[in-house]
Amino acid sequence: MESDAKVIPIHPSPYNLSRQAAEAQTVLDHIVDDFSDNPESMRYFYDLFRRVYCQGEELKHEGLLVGTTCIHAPEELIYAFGATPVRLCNGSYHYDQRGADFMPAKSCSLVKATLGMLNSETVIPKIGKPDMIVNPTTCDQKKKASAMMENMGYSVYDLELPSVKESEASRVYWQRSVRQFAERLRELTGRKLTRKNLKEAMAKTGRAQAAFRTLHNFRRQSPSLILGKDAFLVTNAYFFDDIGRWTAAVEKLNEELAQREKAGFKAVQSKAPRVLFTGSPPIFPNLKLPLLIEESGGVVVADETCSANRMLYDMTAVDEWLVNDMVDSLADKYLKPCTCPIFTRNDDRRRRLLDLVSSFNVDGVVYQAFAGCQVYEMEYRSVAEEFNKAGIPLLYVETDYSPDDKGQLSTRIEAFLESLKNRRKQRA
Amino acid sequence: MSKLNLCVVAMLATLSMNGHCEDYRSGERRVGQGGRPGEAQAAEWRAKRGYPEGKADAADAAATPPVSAAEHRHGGAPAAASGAPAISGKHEEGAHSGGRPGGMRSGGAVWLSDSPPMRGDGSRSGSARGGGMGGMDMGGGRGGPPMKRLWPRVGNDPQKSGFAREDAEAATEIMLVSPGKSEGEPLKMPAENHAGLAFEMPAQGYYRVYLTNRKLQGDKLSISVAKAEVANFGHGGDEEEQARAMLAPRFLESAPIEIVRERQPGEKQFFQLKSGDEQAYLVLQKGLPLQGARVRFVSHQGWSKEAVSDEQGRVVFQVIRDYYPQWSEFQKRFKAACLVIAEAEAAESGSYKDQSYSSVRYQATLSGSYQPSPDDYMSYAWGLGIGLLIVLFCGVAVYLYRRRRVKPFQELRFNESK
Amino acid sequence: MKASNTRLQAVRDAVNRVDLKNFRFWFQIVAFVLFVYGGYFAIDLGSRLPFFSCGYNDEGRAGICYLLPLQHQLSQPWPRLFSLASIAILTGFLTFTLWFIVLNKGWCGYICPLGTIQDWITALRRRIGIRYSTYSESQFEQLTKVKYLLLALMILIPLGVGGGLFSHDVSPPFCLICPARMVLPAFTGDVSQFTIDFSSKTAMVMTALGIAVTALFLVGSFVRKRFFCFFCPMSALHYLLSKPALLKLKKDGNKCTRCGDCYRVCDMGIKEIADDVTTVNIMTDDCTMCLKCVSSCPENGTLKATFAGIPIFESTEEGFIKRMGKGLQHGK
Amino acid sequence: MIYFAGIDVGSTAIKVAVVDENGKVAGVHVTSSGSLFHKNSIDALNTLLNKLGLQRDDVRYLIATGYGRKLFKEADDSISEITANAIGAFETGKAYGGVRTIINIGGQDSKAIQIDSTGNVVNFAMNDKCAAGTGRFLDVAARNLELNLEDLGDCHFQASSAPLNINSTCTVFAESEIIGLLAKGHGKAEIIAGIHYSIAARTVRLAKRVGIEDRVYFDGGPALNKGLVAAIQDELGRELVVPEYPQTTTAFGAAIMARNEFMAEQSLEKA
Repeated sequence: MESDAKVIPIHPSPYNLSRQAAEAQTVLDHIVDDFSDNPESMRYFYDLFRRVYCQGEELKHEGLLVGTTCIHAPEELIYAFGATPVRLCNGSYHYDQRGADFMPAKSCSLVKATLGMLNSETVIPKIGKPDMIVNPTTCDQKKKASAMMENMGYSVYDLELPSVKESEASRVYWQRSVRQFAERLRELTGRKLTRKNLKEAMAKTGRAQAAFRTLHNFRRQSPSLILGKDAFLVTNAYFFDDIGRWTAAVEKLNEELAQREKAGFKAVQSKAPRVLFTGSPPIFPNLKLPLLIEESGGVVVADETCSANRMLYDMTAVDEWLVNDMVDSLADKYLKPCTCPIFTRNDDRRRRLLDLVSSFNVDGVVYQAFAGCQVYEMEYRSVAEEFNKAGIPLLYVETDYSPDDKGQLSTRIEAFLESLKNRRKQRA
Repeated sequence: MSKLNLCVVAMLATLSMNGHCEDYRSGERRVGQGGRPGEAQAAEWRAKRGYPEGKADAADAAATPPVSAAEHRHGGAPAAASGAPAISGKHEEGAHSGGRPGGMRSGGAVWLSDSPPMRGDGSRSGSARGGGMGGMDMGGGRGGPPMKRLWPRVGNDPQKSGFAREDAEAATEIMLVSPGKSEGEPLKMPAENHAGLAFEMPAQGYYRVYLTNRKLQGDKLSISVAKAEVANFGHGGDEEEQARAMLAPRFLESAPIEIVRERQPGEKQFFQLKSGDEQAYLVLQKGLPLQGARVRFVSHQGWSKEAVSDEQGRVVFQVIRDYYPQWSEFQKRFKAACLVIAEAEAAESGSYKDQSYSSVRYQATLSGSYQPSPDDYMSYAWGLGIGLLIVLFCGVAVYLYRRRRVKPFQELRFNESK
Repeated sequence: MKASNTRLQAVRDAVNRVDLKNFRFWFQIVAFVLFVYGGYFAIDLGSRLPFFSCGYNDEGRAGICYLLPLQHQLSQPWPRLFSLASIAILTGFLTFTLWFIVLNKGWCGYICPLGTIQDWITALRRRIGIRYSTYSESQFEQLTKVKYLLLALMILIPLGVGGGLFSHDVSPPFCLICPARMVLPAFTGDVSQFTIDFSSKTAMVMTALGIAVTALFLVGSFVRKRFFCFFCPMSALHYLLSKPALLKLKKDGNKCTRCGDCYRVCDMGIKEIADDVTTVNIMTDDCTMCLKCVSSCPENGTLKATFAGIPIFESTEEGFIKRMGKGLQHGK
Repeated sequence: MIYFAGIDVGSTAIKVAVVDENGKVAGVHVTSSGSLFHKNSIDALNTLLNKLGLQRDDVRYLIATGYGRKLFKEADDSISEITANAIGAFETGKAYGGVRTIINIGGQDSKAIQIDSTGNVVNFAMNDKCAAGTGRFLDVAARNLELNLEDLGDCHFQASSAPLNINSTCTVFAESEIIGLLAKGHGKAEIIAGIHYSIAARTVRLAKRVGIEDRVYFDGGPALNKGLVAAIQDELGRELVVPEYPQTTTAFGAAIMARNEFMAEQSLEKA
């Protein structure tokens, strides 16, 4: 009798057959196949995501690996110390569920997915174990994640970020934080911060930013030359791709867009409503909302999220190219222009949104808030008021990584886009 | 009073403020007449410091015993009018005269001063501008051209010269030469001594007054020319006019003899001679250099130095330092009068007023002023010393402050207030 | 018509791409030579200049800073001051204003020889590799008033002198403590200002004070950018007159991301330039119109310098990237 | 005569509306969705056409809307039910002096829509994922109380005391709460009133999110329930415009849309 019962050993299935790979595969197929006229130079990014997310290819990097959980961690400093930064923020529903095992169900998908990823055996993108994780003390959930990550056996550095960005005191505080971070990196890497190192690092990021800005500016064109889903894919690749390769690929894309511009190419119909995307960041494979917008006939022409614009747009200005001044300049760049809702007052976000609306000829704004991301949820009201006053339509979508609200969302988004079209018709 | 007017001129003219601006401040400062130290004291100083003593005219020096300030003020011994000048020094108003108490053997030369003796010469600072004399009265009420007043005085010592009186025997001729003019126009001798010679200065530039006396003494014709040069420059106004005035010749071709102060290199409108400076003078006769004239430079204190003009008629003096007040009374703008006297004899014969003469005695005077040299009261050593000290102190302070700031944490403490 | 427009645009683009640092460096040198040595070339631009072309630089100056004659005019005896003479003060002031209106505070950032010297001292410090100091916000707020205090004293003391309340040795009060009086003549070999005047107690105190301020100036401008400009009464006077000026610094607050890049490079440490998004004429009393903020603003057209309403230098993304890229490559 | 049709493929019912070229309603038809959306939709359309004596060809343009709009491939175009609802309510509301706010309670969702004076959607809000406060909730409650859905309205007014508080917002939990209340011996009418107020409160909150402007139009199947209408009116403190056929407003809107689009295309072709 008993002999019938047997222990069935685990047969680890290859990654590319996992649910997770399937999730990425579905989204990628959607991005690539369901849209025509994808730019030729986007193939680099499609391939990159296929390799990393679907095949689970390992990512190579130079020097030590420093994971970051937020855009507030100055990557230039990490590069200057010869280490490689990789942003750990994750968009996978699979990891979201893994994270829910040990985190409150109400917490935001992004944090759940990130920690779920860090807690799983198969970390995708396959970066290996970071030598250190920089965790800027931004929102409450990220703050609390710090100790959790430590418990998972990671070496975590809390980069202290002030909650107020207007005051001079917080600026000074943050500059000190950044200097201390550099000091910590020095201890970690055993290298020295020199003018030359830092300049080289800043040049790297500066080139990447310039490339991003060019791409960003191409999106001002109406009708659009490129779809938002591709743009999001590009900026998402910045999380983990080698910065040099990434920049070269974006520069190539820009060249193609320039040609498209010359040829009078249209990526969408002229009447496609132009949408500004803001709020919680779309991170691959959770490009649910941007994709819904674009398959419903809209086009995301600009965004104000920390997975794209906020990460790469603001550039550093330095007056005196001395180490001290450069580090302080970096600190300023990471604090002052940031429009993250974790800051107590955030007029800058409203102003930037309004500026994007006018400069990108935007018809309407889609505001994504991850359920559980209180700061975005709370800030919605003030943003909505401002937009109401300015007469700009705004769609607020509270969602998470799960695909089950797709049906309802598509109705709302379609209705929203229809109303945008109608407005345009009437104005014409 | 005249100083105030000067200011107004400056104000009205409203333009390029130049140089070191004494001109703006000039005039308000007045020093008590007793401010001048006694000569005995001065002599002592002189001896102590080994200052080069002006080689005084022997006769004059011998006749100049040291006097106290008090004596000087009240000294009223009449100066003998036995000298050649037609205008003789008469000390009728003894109390007011600046005349020397001792007898004055050679009655002294006639010269033009910008202050009457009663005020005490040179006790007013900043009276003169440029190489000439300053002090202008407002002409005809506000807004009119500035006015200048000069007093003919007699004596070889600027401080101790009394009013010159008209001499009935002599032929006196007063000429006023306006800037840029080559000829003068007659000026009237004042009826009252106190009134002085007054004239208006509508143009910018150097006004010159020539007071010429001709007198026959036996077969010797005595010609003396007292000259004063008044610089009239406003602040602003026509700059071209100023430049022209600066370059215009400053001698009179018809003058039988005259002394011209040679301009210092780089001299500007508001030039002020300082003690210690070297100053050249030219002795000219009818506009031509006169060689061999005996030229005496008399300082404010009466010290003098004599030299003989070279073939260019040129003679150079170093302005003596003779101002030694108490530190507390020191005035850096103390304006001391000085006097240059040139004398020459010529065996010229001719006739004057139907009387023939066989020789001519020429005498020319030029009055001027000088101020203490900045070297007397300015110290580079102290300036640089203090400057360096502060630089050093502040530099170290900043360094230490920065060092301290580098320390990681500064404790916050509260006051134990009840 | 259209062709000329595109040509104009091309010129504008070229200007906006200009390496302001270099341009300013040479511009300042030319201005310095002109105003410190111009006198040797018989250049005379009058005595109503709105910057420190020091009158004490007897030989070389090509014109005189207005503060000197102003203080002199104010120190005349009261009976004169309150009579016809005041017309002269007014006409002088008018001349000064006319000068000022042309370049606004651009005189400070581009012409003023004392400002240029401070920039040179700063360059020296930078070369040595010593970091600069800044004021904290509270210090800034306290110290920024000093220039108005100096301006008031600069007017009141000469008036007091004219009224016989103070000795003439304190006149002109500001010139006596102005570092330009010592520093600028020294450039023509005239170091006569580096002395203590022992002729009277007041003169002694004032000259010692002047030396002290000059010493502070040298140390201060070594550790802080444009140290003296922060206290400059001329700057205060400028600000009071700046409304009708032709050269203006303008900001489009809607485009501003408040990234603080402009604040970062500001020599004077003016926070408003970054944080104020409502004011259009963004020039503050401390501003020297060096336009570094414009050159380091990455947003198209957010900051711009306009002359009589015509934009002459605008912030552009392209220009920003070019300029910063140059800084990054330098000395690599 | 040419006709235009709109078909609203909802989760519980399929609504068809046909209008003539002047935009006047020719006829409406409502049928249950069942499980065969596609077949039932076609049946519903044919039924109505038969009733009106029309041929399929008489309908020149047909627009589908609603949850199942993508499934109805026969349609010439599809629009979201929000837009369709807004148009329908706007057209219907003209008779009542114009409406600006629309409350729609459907089978599985509830919406609040704000339109401007020309009928454009200015703002809208939908309930989140769960079915609380929707028609489905009423369904469940009626079943628990062993009543017909149609009788709920009348029952509402038979309550002898204040409506009971139904605290649970979730349909499933509310079900057990109702059973609990019944067990405690509370009257059915009070429970029903409680349910109506619970739905009303949620719906009004939704409407407040989009901003309420006069007048408020209420449609969707539950609008047939007079008790619910009264409860919403009470919560809202405003009058409600309830159309004669509240279920077909969206289908009517789609039909109007079909007519407008057809006309626009025609005029384009002419030009």
